[in-house]
Amino acid sequence: MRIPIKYFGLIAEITKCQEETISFSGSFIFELLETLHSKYPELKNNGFQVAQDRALVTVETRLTGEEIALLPPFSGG
Amino acid sequence: MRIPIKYFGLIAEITKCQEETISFSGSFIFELLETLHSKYPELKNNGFQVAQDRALVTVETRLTGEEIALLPPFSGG
Amino acid sequence: METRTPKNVFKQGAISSGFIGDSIAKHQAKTSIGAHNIFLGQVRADVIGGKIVSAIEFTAYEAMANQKFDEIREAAFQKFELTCMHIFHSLGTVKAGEICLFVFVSAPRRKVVYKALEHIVEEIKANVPVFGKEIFEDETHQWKKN
Amino acid sequence: METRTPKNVFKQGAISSGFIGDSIAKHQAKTSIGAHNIFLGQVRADVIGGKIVSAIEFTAYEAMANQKFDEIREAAFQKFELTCMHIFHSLGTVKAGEICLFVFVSAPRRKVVYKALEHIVEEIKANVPVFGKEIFEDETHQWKKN
Repeated sequence: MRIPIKYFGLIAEITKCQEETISFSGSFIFELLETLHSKYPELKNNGFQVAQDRALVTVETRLTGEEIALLPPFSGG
Repeated sequence: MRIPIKYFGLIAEITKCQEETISFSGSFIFELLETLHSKYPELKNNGFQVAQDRALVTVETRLTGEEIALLPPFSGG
Repeated sequence: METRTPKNVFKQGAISSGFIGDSIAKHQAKTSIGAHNIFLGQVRADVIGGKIVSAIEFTAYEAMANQKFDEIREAAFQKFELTCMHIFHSLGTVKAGEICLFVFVSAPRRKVVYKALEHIVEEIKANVPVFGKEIFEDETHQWKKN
Repeated sequence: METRTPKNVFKQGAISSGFIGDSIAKHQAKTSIGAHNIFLGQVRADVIGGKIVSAIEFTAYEAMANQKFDEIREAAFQKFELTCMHIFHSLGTVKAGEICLFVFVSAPRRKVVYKALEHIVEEIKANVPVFGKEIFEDETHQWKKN
């Protein structure tokens, strides 16, 4: 499965890119996160939430192939 | 004692004036009100508060000779 | 005895949107402010007994009202951690759709401004001797009740 | 599935006082409104570790954010009896003293607007994916926390 991923704020600083597409054989968010943690070890030290298709999901959520986003703490307003 | 009296809103409509000075021999607000009720019988049907020297007072308050005001319900804003 | 002279809160006629915009702009120099909260009272074209309110004509016991506004302002500064506070109220005729009350509070952080603004507006409504005469389109009137 | 396209809440750069004044003016035609309540978020020149914040640079997950703003708006209309509601948020650089969030609610009567405004602002702060980067005068930065 090819999964489009977006990064924001501090997370985009760590990944040094705002979006990328990752080829990946797992089925769950937590598997994807393992792959991303290997690729970007510094991610481990920073809290973030995960969205799939623009809605927050838990790590046990099944991947649908739709857009994933890694969202650091919100700080609007 | 000569007492300056101000009327506002609906009360000024009843008295047909916005202020007047009344010569008066009593000592308390309730005595002044009796006089005003005789002069303006229609006052009896309308609620109002009384201020002396720009502060609300009760009918048992002693007159000081300072300005009295008859204030119908507040409706600012 | 109160010796300082309270500020005059009253403005003749409606409070314009330009005046409100300018008041907001003036706060850009105050860079410790993080949150503003503004209340605006607008004259409603209420239908009462089949007649439409076209305007409210405001009168006030001005000396007492300005003193009350001053007390409300001072008490609010004591009670809430505010950077600044402004209150303006119309006198005279304000047409339906126009603004007759403008209360503006500012603080470093937002949590305080909600409570402060509500408190100030409710105090004004309850304790300031201002009287609104609702003028109908046929020029009859009735006295507004809050 | 959400099929309607949500409104775009974002504006590039600061929200000007003139824009806010114009928004207020536009409501004069809505004569069933009796009360407006406005929240403005302003960028603070905070001092952090001896350095002064000169601006905040906002980014957002725009597609999700606009959907969230839309959900917040629809839920607030369900929960509170409001005549209208407007939300604008800045993207890009907003300097200290400038406005980055403008929330505007209006209703026939005042009691509802206080609660509605606070509710909407708190929902935005908690649930909308917007990210503020605090830029110091020496051009270093840190990520804002709400």
